[in-house]
Amino acid sequence: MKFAVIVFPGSNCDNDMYYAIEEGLEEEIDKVWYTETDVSKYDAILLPGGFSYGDYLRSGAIARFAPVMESVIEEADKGKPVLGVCNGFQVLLEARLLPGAMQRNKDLKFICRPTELIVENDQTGFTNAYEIGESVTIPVAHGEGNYYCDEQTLKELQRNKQIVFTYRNDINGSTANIAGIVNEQGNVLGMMPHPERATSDLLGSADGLKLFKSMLKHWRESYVLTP
Amino acid sequence: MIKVHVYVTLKAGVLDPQGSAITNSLHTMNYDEVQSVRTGKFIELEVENTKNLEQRVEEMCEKLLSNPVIEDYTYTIGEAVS
Amino acid sequence: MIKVHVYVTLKAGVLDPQGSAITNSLHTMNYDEVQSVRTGKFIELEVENTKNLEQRVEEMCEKLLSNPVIEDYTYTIGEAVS
Amino acid sequence: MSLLLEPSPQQIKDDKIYQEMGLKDEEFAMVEKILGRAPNYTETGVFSVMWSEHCSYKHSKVLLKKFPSKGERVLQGPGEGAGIVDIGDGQAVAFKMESHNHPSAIEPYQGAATGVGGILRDVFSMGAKPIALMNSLRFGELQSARGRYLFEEVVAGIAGYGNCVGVPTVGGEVQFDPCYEGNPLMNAMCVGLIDHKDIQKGVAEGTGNTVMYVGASTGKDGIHGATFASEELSEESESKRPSVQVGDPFMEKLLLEACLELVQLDSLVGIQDMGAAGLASSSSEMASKAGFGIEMDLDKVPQREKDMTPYEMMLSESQERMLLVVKKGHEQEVRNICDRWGLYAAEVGRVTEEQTLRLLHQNEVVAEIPADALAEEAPVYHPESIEHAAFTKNQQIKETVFHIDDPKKTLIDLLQQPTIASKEWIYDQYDYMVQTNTVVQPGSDAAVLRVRDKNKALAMTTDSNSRFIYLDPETGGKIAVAESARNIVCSGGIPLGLTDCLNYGNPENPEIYWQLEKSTDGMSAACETLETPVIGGNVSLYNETKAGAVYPTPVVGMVGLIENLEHITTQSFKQAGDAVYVIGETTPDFGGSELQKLLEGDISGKAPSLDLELEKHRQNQVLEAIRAGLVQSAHDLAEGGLGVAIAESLMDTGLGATVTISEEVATDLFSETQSRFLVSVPAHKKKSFQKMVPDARYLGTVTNDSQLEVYEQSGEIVLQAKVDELEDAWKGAIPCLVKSRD
Ligand SMILES: Nc1ncnc2c1ncn2[C@@H]1O[C@H](COP(=O)(O)OP(=O)(O)O)[C@@H](O)[C@H]1O
Ligand SMILES: [Mg+2]
Repeated sequence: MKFAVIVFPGSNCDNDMYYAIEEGLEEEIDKVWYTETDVSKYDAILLPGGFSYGDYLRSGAIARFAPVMESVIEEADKGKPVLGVCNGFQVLLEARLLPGAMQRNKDLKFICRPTELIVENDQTGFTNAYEIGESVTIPVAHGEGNYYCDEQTLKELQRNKQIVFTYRNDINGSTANIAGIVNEQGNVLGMMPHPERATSDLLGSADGLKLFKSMLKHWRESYVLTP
Repeated sequence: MIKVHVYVTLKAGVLDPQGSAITNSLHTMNYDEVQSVRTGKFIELEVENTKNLEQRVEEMCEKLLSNPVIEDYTYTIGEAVS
Repeated sequence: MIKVHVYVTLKAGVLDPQGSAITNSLHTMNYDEVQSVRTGKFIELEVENTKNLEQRVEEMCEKLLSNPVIEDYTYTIGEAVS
Repeated sequence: MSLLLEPSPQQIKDDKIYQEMGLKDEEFAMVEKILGRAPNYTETGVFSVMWSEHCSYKHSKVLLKKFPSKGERVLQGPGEGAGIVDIGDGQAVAFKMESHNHPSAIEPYQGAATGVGGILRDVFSMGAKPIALMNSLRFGELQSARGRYLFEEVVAGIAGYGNCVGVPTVGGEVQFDPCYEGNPLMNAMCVGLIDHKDIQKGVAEGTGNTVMYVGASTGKDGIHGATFASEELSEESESKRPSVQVGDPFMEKLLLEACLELVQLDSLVGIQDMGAAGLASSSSEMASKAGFGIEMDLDKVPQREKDMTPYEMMLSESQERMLLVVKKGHEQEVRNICDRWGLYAAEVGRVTEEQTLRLLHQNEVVAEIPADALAEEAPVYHPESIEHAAFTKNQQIKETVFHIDDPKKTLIDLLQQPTIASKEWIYDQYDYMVQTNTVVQPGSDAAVLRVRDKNKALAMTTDSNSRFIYLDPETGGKIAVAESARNIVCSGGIPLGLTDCLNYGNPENPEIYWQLEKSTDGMSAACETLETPVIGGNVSLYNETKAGAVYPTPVVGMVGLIENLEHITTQSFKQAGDAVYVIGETTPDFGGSELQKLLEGDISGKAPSLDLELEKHRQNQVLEAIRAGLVQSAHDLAEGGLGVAIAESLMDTGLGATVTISEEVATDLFSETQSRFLVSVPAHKKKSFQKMVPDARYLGTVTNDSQLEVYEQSGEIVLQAKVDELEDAWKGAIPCLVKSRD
């Protein structure tokens, strides 16, 4: 399986994502510069965490207009898996690939800590290696992870089982404790916690690796096995 | 050169954690007359006078300067200066 | 209730990295007419009508709403409503 | 046109305008002698900043020379952006600490943020990739609104900058004391990883080579207010008001990435960041170090504001800028890399044979100064030194022995002292995990980062107990170094070397100078014995307000090498049934202790004594036991003594402990005797451990009932507490102080 991790100016978890795939998952991955205009040759696209364009104006707002995003949006529309973590999630929201918006954490402070998440949906191409209701430890590190959507959107998210991860405890004020959501088609996942930081026990948790394993399994099932 | 002022505010109904924090601080500082505070952005642009200035400013607001999911915007276009 | 609008801007000469980032972004989006962008804050207060309103608003701006080391502020006091 | 408003050389001399820029009469005379004429306004400004304490170390140079700075592993000692120490496999670690006290007192968020930015550039300008940030902070006791504001904003500024750049902030230390109320300290440290072959220097050599400027444009930031002849320029003074330096971490991130690519170019001759005294210091130092000169055309310097004068450009401390020297003809290689990162690279000058810093502006020579005169020939002072009255007095005070009625309450009170309390409120705001190498997160004695693809790790810590240094500068200086080494050793590391930041009051006051002298003596002695060379550092003097000087606060930043990932050890107890030992005897040492501060409201008396040979011996024992795989957890005994150390080892573990102490409850539990360690050992390894560390004293065992129980030899219970209760007190203290309002 061939992954792309997009590098925007100011991305700073691109290397971590790279290592998670190369060393953790042992699959192929390229760093793709934000000026590239074609990402169609990849099997999955990863938008990493960090502070693209300094997070100026609103996090993700400027990156959303980077040249590479047109192709990312096109591939997402075609159904290719796209994972946005932290700043990557914020970019997906700004690009309207996912509903809702991010606000500053309710305490107005950046928070960095290992966090307990609940897997709310284990039927997605990102979570098939987890079990529904499973509790996993994956760290967060964000200043603007307070997910907002209006009531109607929340109902839709619930109805379509688009809520994939929730925080066990309210850490940032997010609507319905939402930590990660997929789009209706299920191929675009945005999440604030960092699975790429939880890929070995030496770092405190390996619970994040299962997410990448899920992506691999899903890809093998949907593309490799079907002739 | 024309000065354009853009005001970006949170939509009604969207919680404003920063606004609440300021309200609380003002209350502890004994400014009890303050009922509520909402925070927003104030963006000053210096723009060359072009055709369709208004339309272009509106576009910039829609596309980049505000996020319509949670924000509203207004703007004023100033007099041309030097 | 009276609406007070406070505009907080960076003092002249103080670096505004956010403004530069917005300018660059607008340029890549082909809004070349934009010469420069400065960012600031827009704060709306709802205040009960008290004596010395103006003086008290000024104090709040000095003490909390702006950082006098790097920021300036202006404000407008609206008509009393409801 | 603003040039016209600048005073003439004659006016500068006659009206002593140089004094407002900080030059003394005799220093001005030296300048005249060096130039053979009176300096003009720009030249006077350049001399004044280069000869300031911050750049020239004129009051501390003599003392810094005493520090041992050599060692087998030292690849780069003091003198460059950062010192460098070999860690094997062709790799090395570069690190440095620097103060940003004054800017943080004026504008805490930006002051702290730009402090972090500056220290990062010191490290990546050496060619090293920054892998970790640390800090050391001092504030008042959070009793005033201003004090809390400073604390909150400094922490937010460190977080705001470091998090954005993507370098983890993995630890630090913070003390609260009334002496820092008006003058907080903010020291930042950066650690970088580098391959030997990539080590760069800040040199400008090779006649005709090109001087290039990369990064943010130059504004009027940070030009010192006092250096303006404001009266004469009153009509312009408003627009010339010096503005606070504002950091742009996004620009820093781009600059960092670009520099790490630039240092791979064969055509790069030298690189140095524009830190304090900006363009003036980077250009003159690079030229002086190489034995060449630089001619710079200031019209080519990227400028943020219109009509900037040469004086302003040379003295500006705008952030996120680098000066490069590139082989002539290879400028395009630099431009290509910079373009890719969206940075502008300007050719601003060239290297000259003649060892002069020559500045051109609008086709005129506006300054011509021998480069060495600025960087090397600054005056050196040997200030007068008089024993500090506080020391004299405190040496005479008889030891107090405290008696405690309710040990549990005392323990809880101590755990709530802000200096001891959990620092989670702080490090929760720092991204300490980015780059995914952080193996031991903040909260233990030292932070530990793995070295990717190698079976080794780096341990790092910052330490200083300024109360001891105030009571007894020499002993306190030794303790600061020893405590750092202890923290490294407890993590399983071999101390490699240290960087320091010397924060003191006004050195022209003989008593302050004495503190500086004695404490650096103590530090030097400890460095000799513990084999930790000083590979760099920074001096911050004049930390005073009307209320007086801060405690003498030399902060030590130490890095250690953990040679095998299996040696990584933390302070937390691991498993019920493990045996708990304390290594080192305990005597009643309460001078400067937390217990004394708690019970008497202030500190007095003698600092605990320190025997360096014994210290070294014990550190070796602990390290040996860890490396032999006998130790589950190790923690040094510091503030609050054994009682606090045991409590800390229990936090967040869900475990408990049952221990037995002697009849001297206050001493045994809360004395701050030096050179002691708390370790836990698996039950089946007790014998081997006792053989290896015969002077370890068995205290009891780790239990799984989440209770701390302390007994006397007689079997009588001294203290019984739920760990939850201790944890709540310890974790709640700082959030509670921050929230409290007048
Ligand atoms: N300013 C700070 N920034 C980050 N971490 C901090 C800070 N202050 C303290 N810490 C962390 O809290 C823990 C306890 O610090 P401290 O009490 O100074 O330990 P010690 O006495 O063992 O040096 C350490 O892991 C340290 O890194
Ligand atoms: Mg310690």
